[in-house]
Amino acid sequence: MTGILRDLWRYHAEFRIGAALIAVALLLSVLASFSPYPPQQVYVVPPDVPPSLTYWFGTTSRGQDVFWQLTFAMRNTLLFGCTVALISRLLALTIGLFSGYKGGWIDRSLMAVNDTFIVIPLLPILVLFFFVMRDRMSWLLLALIMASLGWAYDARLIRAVAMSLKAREFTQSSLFSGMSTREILVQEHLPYVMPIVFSTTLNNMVWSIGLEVTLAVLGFTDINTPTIGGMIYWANQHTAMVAGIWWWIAFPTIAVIMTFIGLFLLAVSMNDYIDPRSRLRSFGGAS
Amino acid sequence: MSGYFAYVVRRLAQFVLVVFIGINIAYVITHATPIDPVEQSISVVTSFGNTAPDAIEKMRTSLRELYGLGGSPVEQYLAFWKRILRADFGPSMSAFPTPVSTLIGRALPWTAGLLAVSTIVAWGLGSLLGGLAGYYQESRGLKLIGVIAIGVHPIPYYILALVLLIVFGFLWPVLPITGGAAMNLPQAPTFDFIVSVMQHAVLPALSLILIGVGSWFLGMRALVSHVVTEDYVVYAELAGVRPWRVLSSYVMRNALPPQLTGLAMSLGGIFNGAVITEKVFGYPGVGSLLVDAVYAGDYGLVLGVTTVSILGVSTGVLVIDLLYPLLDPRVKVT
Amino acid sequence: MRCIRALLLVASALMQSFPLATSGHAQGALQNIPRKELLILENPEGTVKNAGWFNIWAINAGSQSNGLQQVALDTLWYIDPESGLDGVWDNSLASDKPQYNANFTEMTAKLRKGIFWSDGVEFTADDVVATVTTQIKHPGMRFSAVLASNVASVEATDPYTVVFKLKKPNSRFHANFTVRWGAVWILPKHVFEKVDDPVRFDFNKPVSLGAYVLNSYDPDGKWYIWQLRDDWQRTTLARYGKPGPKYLAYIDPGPPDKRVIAQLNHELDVIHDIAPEGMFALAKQSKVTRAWFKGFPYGHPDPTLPAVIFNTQNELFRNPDVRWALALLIDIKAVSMAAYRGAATISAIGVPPTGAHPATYHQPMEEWLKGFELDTGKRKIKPYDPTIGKQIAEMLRPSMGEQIPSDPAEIARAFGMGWWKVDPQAAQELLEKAGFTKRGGAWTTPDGKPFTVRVMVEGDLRPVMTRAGTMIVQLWKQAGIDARIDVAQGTLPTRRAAGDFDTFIGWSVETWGGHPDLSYFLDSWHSQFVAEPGKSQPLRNWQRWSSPALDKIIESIRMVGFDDPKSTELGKDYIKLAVKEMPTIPLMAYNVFTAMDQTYWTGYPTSENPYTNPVPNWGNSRYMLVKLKPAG
Amino acid sequence: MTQAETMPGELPDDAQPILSVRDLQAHFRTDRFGVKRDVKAVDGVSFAVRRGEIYGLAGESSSGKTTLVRTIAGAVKPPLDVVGGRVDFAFLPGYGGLRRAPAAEVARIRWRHLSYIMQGSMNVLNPVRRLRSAFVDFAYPHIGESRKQFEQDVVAHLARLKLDPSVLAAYPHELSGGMRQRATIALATICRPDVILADEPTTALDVVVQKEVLAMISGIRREIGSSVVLVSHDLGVHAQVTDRLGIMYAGRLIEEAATVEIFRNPLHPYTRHLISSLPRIGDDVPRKGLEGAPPNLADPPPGCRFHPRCPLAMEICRHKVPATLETAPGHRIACFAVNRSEAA
Amino acid sequence: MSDLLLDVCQVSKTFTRGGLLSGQRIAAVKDVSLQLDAARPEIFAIVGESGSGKTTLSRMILNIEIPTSGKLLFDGVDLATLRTGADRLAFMHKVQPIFQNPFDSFNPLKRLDRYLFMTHRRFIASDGRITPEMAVDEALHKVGLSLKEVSHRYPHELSGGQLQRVAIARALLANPKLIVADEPVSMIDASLRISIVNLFKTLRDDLGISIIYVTHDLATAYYVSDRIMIMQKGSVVESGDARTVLNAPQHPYSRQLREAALLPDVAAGL
Repeated sequence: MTGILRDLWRYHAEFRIGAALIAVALLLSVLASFSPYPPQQVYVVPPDVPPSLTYWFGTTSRGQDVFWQLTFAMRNTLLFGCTVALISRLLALTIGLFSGYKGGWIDRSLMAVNDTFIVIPLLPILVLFFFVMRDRMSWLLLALIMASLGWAYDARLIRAVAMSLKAREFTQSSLFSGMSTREILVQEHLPYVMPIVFSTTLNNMVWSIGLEVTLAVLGFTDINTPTIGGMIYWANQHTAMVAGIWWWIAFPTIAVIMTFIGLFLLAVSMNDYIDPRSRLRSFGGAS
Repeated sequence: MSGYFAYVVRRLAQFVLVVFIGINIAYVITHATPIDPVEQSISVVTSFGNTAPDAIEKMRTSLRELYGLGGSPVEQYLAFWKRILRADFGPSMSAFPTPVSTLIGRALPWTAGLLAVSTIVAWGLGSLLGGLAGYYQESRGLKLIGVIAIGVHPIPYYILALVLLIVFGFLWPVLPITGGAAMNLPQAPTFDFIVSVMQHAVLPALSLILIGVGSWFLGMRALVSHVVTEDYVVYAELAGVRPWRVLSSYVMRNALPPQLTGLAMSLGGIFNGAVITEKVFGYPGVGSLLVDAVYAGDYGLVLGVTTVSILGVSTGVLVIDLLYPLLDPRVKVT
Repeated sequence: MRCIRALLLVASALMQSFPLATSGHAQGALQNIPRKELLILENPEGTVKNAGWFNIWAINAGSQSNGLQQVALDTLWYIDPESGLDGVWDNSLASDKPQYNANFTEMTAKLRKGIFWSDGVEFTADDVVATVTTQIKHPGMRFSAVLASNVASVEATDPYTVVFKLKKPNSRFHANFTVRWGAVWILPKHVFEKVDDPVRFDFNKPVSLGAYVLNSYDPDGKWYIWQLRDDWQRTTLARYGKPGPKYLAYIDPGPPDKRVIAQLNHELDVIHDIAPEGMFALAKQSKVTRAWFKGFPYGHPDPTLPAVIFNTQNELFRNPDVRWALALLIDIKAVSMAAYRGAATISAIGVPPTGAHPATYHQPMEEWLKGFELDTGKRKIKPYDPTIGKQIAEMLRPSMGEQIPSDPAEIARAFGMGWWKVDPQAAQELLEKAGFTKRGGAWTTPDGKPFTVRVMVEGDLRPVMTRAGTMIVQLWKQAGIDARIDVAQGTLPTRRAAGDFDTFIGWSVETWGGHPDLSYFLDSWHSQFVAEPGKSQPLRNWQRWSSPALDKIIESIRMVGFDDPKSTELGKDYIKLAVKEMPTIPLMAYNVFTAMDQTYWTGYPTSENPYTNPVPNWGNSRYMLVKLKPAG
Repeated sequence: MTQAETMPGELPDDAQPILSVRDLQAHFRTDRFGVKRDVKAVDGVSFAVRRGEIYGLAGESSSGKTTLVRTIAGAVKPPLDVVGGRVDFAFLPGYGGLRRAPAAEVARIRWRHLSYIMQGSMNVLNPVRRLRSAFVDFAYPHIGESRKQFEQDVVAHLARLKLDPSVLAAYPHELSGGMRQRATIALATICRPDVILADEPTTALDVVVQKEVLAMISGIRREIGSSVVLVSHDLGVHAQVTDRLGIMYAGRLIEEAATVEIFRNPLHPYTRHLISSLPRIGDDVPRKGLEGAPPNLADPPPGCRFHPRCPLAMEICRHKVPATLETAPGHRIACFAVNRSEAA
Repeated sequence: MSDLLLDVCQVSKTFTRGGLLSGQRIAAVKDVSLQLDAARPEIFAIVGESGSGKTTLSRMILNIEIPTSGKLLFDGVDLATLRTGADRLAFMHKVQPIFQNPFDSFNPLKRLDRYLFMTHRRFIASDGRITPEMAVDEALHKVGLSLKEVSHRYPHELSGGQLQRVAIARALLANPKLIVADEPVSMIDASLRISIVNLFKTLRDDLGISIIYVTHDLATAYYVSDRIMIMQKGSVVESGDARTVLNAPQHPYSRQLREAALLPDVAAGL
């Protein structure tokens, strides 16, 4: 693994830039643990101070240091995005691979569930959930709900690949080597769907973080846990945009964009490495 | 053809099943909300004047009766389905006695119009640029467009919309920033009204397109970069088929079906509304109707909007599934 | 530099060629309506779901703030939250004050002559009678319950006299026909008598009794335009002269940022309310924007009193010592800063510091407050600090400078007078007295559980209170209480009624503002209305507080007349009781940042000329219209 | 290359060859994460094709025959790179290959003079368009007449190849493998090109169909007079239709002669083995397989690339590359064991 | 009857295309029977063109497809009665497949030896006397390879012939009684093809394994098989002793096939 990373770092400019951007994002998140201010406390610094040497990213109208708020926000938002992505990827993988490999009535019933999840409109469901859960609606719960709503389409993509893999001869070889279904799915088929998993992870994170921001702006999230959406919520509450407190909005936005460009570049370069097509092509040579 | 007919029948059955399950999920969740429509109504009414406490209990009883909240949960559920099957969503509680369908019918054309246009434009633009970027992988200009598309894509939509609004509504005030059309214009198919609607749609549509283009761009680029390695593309290039022809009829045409599936689903999704767009640009539509309805505990309206949107997406998926054999002649209906 | 010039050139070229900009009226302007004859006001309800519904007598079906009740409907009396055009009391459709019999079981209202509906039918006592009887007949109508529980019979003894016979003595029955915000609006008998089911009748297009009629409206609920009646002189408003604006537009201007932009673009004359920062931004960027106060703190103090409202049926908050301890942990200066950036008008007592109240209650009670003693169990303390209003002013002076008044009376009017000193020591003693213990910096309740207090706020819908709640949580946390914010956006009305909260930030005190009578809210605080735990509590006693002493005060008030000075004295008794018992912790007035653009219109109500409340969705806002003059 | 090597296409009875390939070298070059690979897929191949003949190229997988024909066809895209040598067509003199010719020239000769039948008839046709459009896209620009006339030409051409015109309205997947391959051949011959490069045109076809397709190729040569370069790993195919046959091994041409000569008198040990190991119906003689595996072309053995598997290998074979020499008229071989004189 | 290794009893397989109401039914295999004797190992060739049903038949023998009608008995056990995973494992222990495309018989992303060790672990109870390495090496030696050549190698590092040998070695590790080989040499280079075919003979003669050899190539079928069965469109048109059938085909279709086969001798006749 380290060898792969080293190779990527050495020979892939995209990987270098992506890794650097993600490193910044991660660094910000890690710095949250060193914040001199608890994340939820207000009026700990003078409000509305523009970026300066004392307050690098300025301060908010709530008397919070934008930099330190951003560290918490990045940590929580990344954690949120990753949790959603991880859980929904696991669901999509399990259901997609299993459904595609097994076929028959298992496939049909799983896909009926899948189709239902595809057509259920998200926003009303999430908003209603917010009301059902009330103040127990933590970001973790939100992440779980979004994960359980965000796997369906990708599971279909994975299923399609799994169906074609099922027809490959090596699947039969594995079967006749005595492998169990689980072993075949995990050890034989998984590597082939990893590119899909990779590229959909990115989309899924853009989606989940975007939705979190949307919900936050509408006030349907736990506003006490600082997230990127939460920062924008509070900035919005204080009409930061027209009040000229641009730094309250600009830095979180830049952080989000930076993170996603970073993730995108990483995904592209990793995909190049992980994609069986390009891997096999490089093995190939003359035909 | 009879095989296709059977496929249609099977697909329709699946459609009905999916819609049925979807509406039931929505029903259960809607009815699980702790918001009491009667209490919300009373709160609205009484906050505008001095109402004696003893009168409120009376009001509660009569409202409960008026809103049809009596009966056991099973009876309510059955009544709900009876109504739905007659395509009747009942009266809205927060706008009693106006029927839910009237409220939705009023908001839907705005949302659907704006979203349909911006979705199609974003799709077309994203697919075209993505296709070019996938085909001319070395082009610097297209690479730059790619970076921009990827960079704009994750900007929180609210921020992007607000920035557009400040730029075109304040710093350089050339575009209207609120509403679906100018005030005081009757909603009639007059020239003035149509021009005004278009003017008012520019900023919301622009914001939606800017945000939307990125994912179509990425999707199409990925698809095309796979298609260009296919033998038929290589062969056509080798045979000296004109480049634009290769790009359009060979590369793009083959990458199109999955993109069209996405488009169909997005178009089905336009009935979801765009809450933030509606909020920021004051654009009329279903999204804010829905949020208001949730606040008011107006189950009837929430379920109405949700049902329309479930139907929208399922229909989008259904239509594309039924059309897929035409888009991709290889697809066998099995 | 050349680069910038080139950019500008390109930009201007674009501007020329931009087809959408050429029509010139891209923004705001209305067709056929000259801007200088039009006043544009914010409808704070936002988008009206059911725009074509004008039957305000049906529950909740249409808009409440679209101009209908503000300029097109009328009722018997108005009480102004400020000083009024001609005193606080205004006889509108009535020609005189209400007359009660000795035991308050009958009320007679004399009506004005020569008032006409906009369709030319004369307004008579029959309309008033129809208003009452129609609603009593249909329980689904808005004022049905109120009228049904009070009115035994109503009759028009002559076309201009209505006599109400009441089911039980009620010295405040006229309040139902008296507008502060709203009241029982008079419906047109000649329209409603032709309607089969008044609950399902949309009253579109509305027949108007006020000075304006509906010109047009947006079926999508974004705007309503009203037009001055040609026969405006046949309406009650004519007594004060011709209203200035020929047209009124009530619009949905969108989120706060956009309201600011719209006013800076002079497309929104009156902003209903905006976040303090938005107000500051407007004040900074626009020379023509005016608020209630010329400078800081700008906002108009509403006659409502945001407070920390305890659920006194909750075991933890049953004990006044606990409530007092929590009050003594609040630093009102920090709360004022957090909620309003200092632009709050604080109040230590259970009456909002606005309208007539400072003179009636706050100033006279100052001495009593200074002398008020609290027994912490170990010692007696005097918790009141009369200088806190001044301290807030001084705290703001370095950054705000000139804007902060220096005259003590001005300061008291703008920032309030005194409040409770922060006294963690006394709070600790009080909590210990109540059986709480502090272990390792964290408080535990008498039965050994962590002392958890959830503070319910309404989130986005009341941002200022959400901020106040956040600050209070922070202050309590610092004192070792496990305080948590509980955002109940949307669910607050339901939970408030059900008593499903520990504490919340909101108001259970709401007054006439211009009139010292407290029965507006106080009558509903009688223990007869307190619901059992778990049952719905009718407004306004959200704290579900019952006290025999209070019941006695309320019963006494019921037996004295509305304008009787005894009622004020009884009000003071209530205040003293509330200070001792602390059922809610009063914080400040609900300051509304109404921003008024003077580009097209001048003569708005302000603190210098407080003839009415500027908040544009109040029924009283119609008095503003006769004072408005075209600018320049 | 030694100077003693005979250049192809200088046979006395032959006019100017339509296609001559000289010392062509085409490598796959990849650089992935710093791992450089240089696969010498075609390593110094020379041969010539006369007008109207069917020239066969035989060899196993990875012997470079497909790369060779792709290079001739000008389908050179990274990672494939032409390292040296030239390809000359009679109708495109002076450039030494499509790669070096100006785009306009290439566009002129493609399909008009040179057409190519790519390997894998399953995938060479656009799956979402009807065959008619393939004819229009590929050939119409070269023919320059009215669409109606063109349509008639196509129908006539199909008729000549015994294909029903209804295939024009079909999608590729609607045709059987044999039909699809015939349609592809029709597509490649519609402009009556001088040279047709056909890469494994019968692979994956059933034996009966295969025979028909081969007959069709012979027929085209007869009727149109095109030269055909036919690549196949199946010696049976070559036996059936080719006039001359070149045998490739590990990127090199090791033997070339008239097809009949190769089958009657194979000289190179590899060719000899190939011919002798073919099972025949009615022949029960046990056959022996060849030991070892084809070399890895990224790191080929020095000297003669066949030497690790060669029963006749000598010391010289291990370090010296044998030249391709004409041992008998029209019979060229690269082997020290055969060309004893060279080894000496 | 119990001494039959394999008893294919009038099996048919129909695939349905289309749907509920009017599916198009395609009969891939029609009423085919064949028997292999347990006592006398043999190579049994099934010959036919694409679409003849030979692959479907072989898949049914491997229990990958379930016949629409008819019965398959292996060692007296009806394949339809295999329900549990253990049953299936026991079946695979006796019947093993070889596939057409050696480059796809093993996951291109995985090392080859894992399949060998996996097969050994799953089918052969380790008796401790020989290590898995020894067992795998032994199996590889039977096909002319050694563990040294295979261990830690990826499929792309070996030639098609070598891969097919590894595939055979893998099958041998289960100690099967029957190997079903579907077009095992059609994608193998001519120079290597004959040695694979020769290997089948060795397996039959030395290890007593029966082999079902599915092919379209009459020449190798003639060369290697004992009995032959020619299929066309799902039905058997001719079967019997390989030499008899191929030297003098009776059925017109068999004759057509025989004539279409491209034999190098034809060239000599040009």
